[in-house]
Amino acid sequence: MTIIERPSLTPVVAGSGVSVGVKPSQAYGSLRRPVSSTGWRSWVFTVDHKKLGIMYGAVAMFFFLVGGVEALLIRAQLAGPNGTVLSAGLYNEMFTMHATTMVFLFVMPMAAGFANYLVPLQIGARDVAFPRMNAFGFWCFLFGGIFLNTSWVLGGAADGGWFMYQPNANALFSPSHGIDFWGLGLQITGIASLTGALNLIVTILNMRAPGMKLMKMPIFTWMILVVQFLLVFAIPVITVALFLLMFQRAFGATFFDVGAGADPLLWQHLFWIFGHPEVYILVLPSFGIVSEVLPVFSRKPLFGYRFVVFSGAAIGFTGWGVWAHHMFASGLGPVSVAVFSMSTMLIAIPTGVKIVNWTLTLWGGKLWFTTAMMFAIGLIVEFTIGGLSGVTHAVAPSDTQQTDTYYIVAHFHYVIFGGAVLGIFSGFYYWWPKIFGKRLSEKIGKWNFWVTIIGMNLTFGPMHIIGLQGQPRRMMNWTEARAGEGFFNLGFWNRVSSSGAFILACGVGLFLINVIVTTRKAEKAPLDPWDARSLEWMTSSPPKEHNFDSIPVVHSLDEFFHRKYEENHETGELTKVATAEEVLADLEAHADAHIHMPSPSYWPIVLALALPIMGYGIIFSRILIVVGGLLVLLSMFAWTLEPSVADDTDYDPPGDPRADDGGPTKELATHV
Amino acid sequence: MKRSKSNVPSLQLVQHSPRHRGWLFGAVGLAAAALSGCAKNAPQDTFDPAGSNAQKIQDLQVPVFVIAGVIGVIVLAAIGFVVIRYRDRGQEMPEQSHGKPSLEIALTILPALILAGVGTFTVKTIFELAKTDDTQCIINVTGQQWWWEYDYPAQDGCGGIKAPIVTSGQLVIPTGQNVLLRITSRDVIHSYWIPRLNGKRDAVPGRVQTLRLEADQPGIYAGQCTEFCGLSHANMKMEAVALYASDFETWKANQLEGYTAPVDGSAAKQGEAVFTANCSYCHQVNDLTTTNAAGEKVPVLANPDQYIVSGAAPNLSNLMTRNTFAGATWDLLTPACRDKVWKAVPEAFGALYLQGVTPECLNQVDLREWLRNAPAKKPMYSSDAQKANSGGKVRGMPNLGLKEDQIDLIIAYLLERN
Amino acid sequence: MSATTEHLERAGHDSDGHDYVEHHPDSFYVKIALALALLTGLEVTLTYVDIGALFLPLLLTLMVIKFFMVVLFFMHLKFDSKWFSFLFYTGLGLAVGVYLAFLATFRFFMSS
Amino acid sequence: MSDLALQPTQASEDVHAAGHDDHGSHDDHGLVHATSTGLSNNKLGMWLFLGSECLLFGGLISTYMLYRGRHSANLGPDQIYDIPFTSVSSFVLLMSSLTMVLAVTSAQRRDERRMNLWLTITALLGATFVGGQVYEFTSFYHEGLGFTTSLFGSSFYTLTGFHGVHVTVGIIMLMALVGINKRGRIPGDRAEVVELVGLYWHFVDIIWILIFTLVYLIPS
Ligand code: HEA
Ligand code: HEA
Ligand code: HEC
Ligand code: CUA
Ligand SMILES: [Cu+2]
Repeated sequence: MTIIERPSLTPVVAGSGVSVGVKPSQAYGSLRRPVSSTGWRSWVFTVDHKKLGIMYGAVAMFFFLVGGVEALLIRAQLAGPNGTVLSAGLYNEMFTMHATTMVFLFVMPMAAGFANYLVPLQIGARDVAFPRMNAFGFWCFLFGGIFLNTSWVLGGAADGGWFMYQPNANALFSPSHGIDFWGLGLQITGIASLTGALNLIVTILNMRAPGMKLMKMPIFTWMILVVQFLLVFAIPVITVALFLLMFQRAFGATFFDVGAGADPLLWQHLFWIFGHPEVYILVLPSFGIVSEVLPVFSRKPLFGYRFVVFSGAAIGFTGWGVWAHHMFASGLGPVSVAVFSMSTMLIAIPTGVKIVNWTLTLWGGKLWFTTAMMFAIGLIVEFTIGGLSGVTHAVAPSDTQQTDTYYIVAHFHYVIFGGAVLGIFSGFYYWWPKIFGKRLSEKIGKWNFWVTIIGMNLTFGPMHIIGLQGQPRRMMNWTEARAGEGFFNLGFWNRVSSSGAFILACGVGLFLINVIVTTRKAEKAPLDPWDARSLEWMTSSPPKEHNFDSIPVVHSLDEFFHRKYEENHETGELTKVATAEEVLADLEAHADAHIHMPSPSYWPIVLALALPIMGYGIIFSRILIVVGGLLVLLSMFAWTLEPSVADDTDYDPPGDPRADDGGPTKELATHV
Repeated sequence: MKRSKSNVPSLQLVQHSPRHRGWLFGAVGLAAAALSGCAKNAPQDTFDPAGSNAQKIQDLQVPVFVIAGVIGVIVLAAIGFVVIRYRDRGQEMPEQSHGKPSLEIALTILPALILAGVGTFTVKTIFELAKTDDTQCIINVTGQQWWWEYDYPAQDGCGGIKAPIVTSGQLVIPTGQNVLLRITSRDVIHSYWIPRLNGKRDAVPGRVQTLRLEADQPGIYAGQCTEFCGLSHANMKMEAVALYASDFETWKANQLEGYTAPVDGSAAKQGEAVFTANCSYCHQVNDLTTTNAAGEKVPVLANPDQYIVSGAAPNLSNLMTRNTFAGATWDLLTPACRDKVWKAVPEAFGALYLQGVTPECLNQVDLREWLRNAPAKKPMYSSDAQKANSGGKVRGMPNLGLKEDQIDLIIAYLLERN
Repeated sequence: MSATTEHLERAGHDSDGHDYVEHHPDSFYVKIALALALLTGLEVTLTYVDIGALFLPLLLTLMVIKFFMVVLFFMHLKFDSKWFSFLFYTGLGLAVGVYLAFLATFRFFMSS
Repeated sequence: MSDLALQPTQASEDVHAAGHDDHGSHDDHGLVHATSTGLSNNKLGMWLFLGSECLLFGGLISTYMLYRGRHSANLGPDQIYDIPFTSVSSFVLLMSSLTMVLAVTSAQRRDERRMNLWLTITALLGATFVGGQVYEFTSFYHEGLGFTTSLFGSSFYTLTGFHGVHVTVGIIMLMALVGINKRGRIPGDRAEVVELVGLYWHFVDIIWILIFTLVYLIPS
């Protein structure tokens, strides 16, 4: 039997620093700790990585729709010549916020959601290393996202394009508060990314199940690890840039003021030093997802696991040396251009390794075309198209023809939508039964897949033509005068693209319908619906609060699979030796007696709430800065003094301090 | 293993997948293959070089696109093959093989080799395009929200220029000469791009950057500002006009011709007064004079610095020698007249262009709209509320509240600026 | 990579709580501090005497030495787990590499 | 800010036989961190954070480097810096690293009194440094170099200001440690908490080592 213990009234000596007999609840006066495990409180104050993961996912999905509606408005404007759906100013706000929303409020947090939910399960841990910090990260993301979007009603959203080139983003050239909101909002979501990344790295390095060497880690966890390293090192760079931006706009500094002698290229470098690693931050989690999905549905291990891990790390590393390929036309001089051109080509090599390995994973397999599998194969195909156009940009002279045209827009939507987003959908279908205990309908799923694939190719495919025919991006309209005639007529392809976008919206809509239908009626999914291979399937669906009754000891990559199947080493023949249920029953039979789970807390959400308050303060009123600042101090103080596990007196009625065995519990907490 | 067959979803749709996506790549490939010539393509076609610089890019990018296309087709074919060949037909569980390092390494080295080849030619082209030592003509190009100014400094190049020429919207160059643009900006970053003549170069305030153009044949080459520069980024176009050397001489001479005052009593003469009163504090018309309170003739000098954030407005001395206005976004020519110029054969082009805008050919509709209320036609920051943020200065041309009869007079006046 | 991770993994175990708890007497730290003080003094002195072209390299060398003395001894990185070194030096190395390249694109090292 | 017993329990011998992470405290009170690396979460997180901070300060230092020459004729680095003064305050900060180490070793020896003493001294030295900086800023300001005066001014104040804020945060942490420790409330392993604050403090110090040389001593 497993007991989730409540902590004892008299904390056991847990390190000499903890004094005996201090009741943690005293630390913050009469405020009682939120401990309920049901109702809204159980979500708002939760520190459970699974709940946070779900909340990340739900909020990110919401922002996907917001960004999608913005995209639809853009496409509606461009459907015909001299579009009048949006005014010039609104159009500029639209594509700026579309990109910002999609990148920072959809793909990144969605990946954070997957990582949050799955990484502890995949490595056989009970939560992340710093659960409250995890909650704090989520609230920063949510409040940052809301803060950013309130700019729409508080004088206009940011209108400088998502890379916010200076000096066009100066207060002189963009007088509304939009860009202030943008800078501060990204600063807040940046905190979410940074704390999330620190947390996950420590979790992955430190909390693996016994036996799980790094090279036995599931590949998704590996890719997440690489991404978190990219975040840890890239976020500070954008932080610097955003601070300079804020000092310039709010406090009169002159970092990008050419009149004062500034060099506008400073911003571009800082932005892209962050920005290029950022694009791999967007896509690597999805690479991880399909690297899980493809083997499962090919019924073969991932081909060349080591190479895939290595190439992921290599992509991450090389990604730091290529940023100036976004600046080939900016006048870097031929030497810099040549260097960055070459380094950019280099990155195609490790990425190619991934494509090759996925293809070879399928090769010789026994392919089961579930929706998850189809999205994963879709990713290979679509991403390759986008990657290859990326290589044509890497050739600097030809990029000077392509840069800032729709050909670039085609490139990055193929790698982002065809890479990151298709991967995310694959992950939805694959892990839905794990997370919600129900399988998404495969029937609607197939429709979802095909409509999405057709829609995306119709939307973004023509952009290759539009771009190579010379239509620049970020144009609030196009004119017949420069549209050409015949097969390459820009008008025709713009219409195709716009129609495609609405088909794509139907594709996304089908997913939403699928979710609703499934939630309403689908029956419970079997324990192991896909005959999966990794640890997260070795527990109930959805998993219990503490994930595993007993932490499995890992002997091999694909641990779960090897517990179900035995391989004859001579013939290579597989025999099934256990069902998933049997494996699980075995684990449950050895359930750990004492499991401590961290308790919910007020402080993460309070601390996160203080940040947008300070943000509004910087924009509108200095008093709010003070209010926010005090709130920060208060909640940090309370946080520091709050033990990670609630005291018994926090419960109502106070529980029995001692667990059933009466002995002292092993208190493993360190709280800083 | 015994999986119940009902677990396996239907496979019918999947088999078509690679074919379906194949068309797309085909389309991209086609775009690449439609190299030059095809006059129907959009005027900013990036695969349609009309001069040596763009040709260098073309020579590089065509093979690159072909290589990329071939690799794409190979990957798609492989996926297609695998998807059909290895779909679950109830075969045995596959061998649990973990990979094959030799194959991996081979498939890593292969792309590396391809890219090494591409890289070599790339670097070579980069340096070739950066060459400036055989320049024959220098033009200063300045971007500003939301139009381009061209300033031909006095020089021996360009067939000899004695006094500076200032114009806007249309860049006029001699064919066959290596023209060096020295590009900068007065406000935010813009980017100069005439696709058929060369790639882009950003106009960065505080920096002067160079870009070379050379056009083999006379004609108009369309271009567009490609760095996002605010409200009217989409309306910041430009055109390069290439003329035979002899025609270019005529053009230069015309630009440098002194001011011809309108005939006394004509509508144009009245227009001159309206212009002097309403326009000339921003727009320069060279050698325009006025009579001051003391009865002396004094030159009218524009002082745009004081009224416009970016500090300049187009020089209107020779407005009617250009075919377009306001960032080359609207035509000064009626559609019929415009067509004639654009579609002229190279030999006939120069003469047609040099005619400029005759009264019959003037596109009154757009020009009038412009004069009536410029910001309504072209989004600009010119309203009072927007001016408040920039110390009362405008960005773009403000609404001057002219009456219709004033507009008539101004148009009569402007028509003589040729 | 695999080699590196294995290495790190082993390194982590080797240093498990034991060999990095290398105790130094307080006098050890005092000596380090003294050395740091001397180096700082030297740095300041250097700015007052003219030693020509050697000045910049010398000053930078002293800076680097001081930097690593604090990192290795005060922060104990020399005696601690290789994991810490890995994490910190990755950040440091990236920062140095990226920002030097960044400055190079501005032709920072060509002027003066 | 770490938590709990989330780590997998010690189950297999071959994995990490020795998971003790007692940072030099000699009695084994059964506080087993069964982490995969055998290292504490907090310390791992702190080093990672410091690695991340390298890119933050790198960006600020580079910005300063780029802009240090952009100022009006008589208000540049060469005119405005007071090297002897800054040398002294740099020295103070450097020495605070020593007192910090001594606080850490005291904590590891469980010498509460000394630990508190050294922590207090460290905080005081830090405060002296920050005070010096405030003085420096005001005198520069009076000489005419404001935050918005020139690019040199903006980037100088931004860089040193960021560093100053880091020191200030460090001082607050030190004071809090002393305060909380007096009331016996440091949660978790106290020696480790002190060590973590120490790491942060030393990091702030090494950044100043860079700033002192790159910004103050090298003429522009
Ligand atoms: C998920 C995000 C993502 C990913 C993964 C990539 C991947 C790549 N990108 Fe992309 N990129 C963006 C997102 C992304 N990009 C965005 C958002 C922008 C625009 C930003 C803006 O301006 O708003 C951009 C812009 C951009 C530019 C600047 C264009 C411009 O503005 O002028 C360049 C230039 O070099 C470039 C190159 C590349 C390259 C070489 C890759 C490579 O990693 C691709 C590698 C993959 C392959 C090559 C395919 C598979 C490989 C094989 C099958 C092996 C064999 C191949 C060969 C031998 C060639 N990208
Ligand atoms: C993660 C990144 C991401 C994603 C997923 C997308 C997705 C899409 N993008 Fe975006 N895009 C960018 C990142 C992204 N984009 C970036 C970085 C830029 C550059 C911006 C800049 O220049 O600054 C850009 C720019 C950009 C442009 C160019 C604008 C310009 O240069 O002027 C266009 C134009 O077509 C476009 C279109 C689309 C479309 C049609 C989608 C579609 O895939 C969207 C599909 C989703 C939906 C359609 C949502 C579904 C909605 C419903 C089902 C509605 C029902 C719901 C309710 C009623 C509540 N994008
Ligand atoms: C406050 C300054 C200002 C005043 C006054 C002004 N203009 Fe303008 N004008 C501009 C600016 C700036 C532009 C460029 C706008 C653009 O293309 O984005 C311009 C563009 C033009 C153009 C197009 C020129 C070209 O080469 O593209 C014409 C024609 C013109 N103005 C005519 C007039 C006339 C006639 C008047 C007076 C009745 C006038 N302007 C008054 C600022 C001014
Ligand atoms: Cu000028 Cu865009
Ligand atoms: Cu990039």
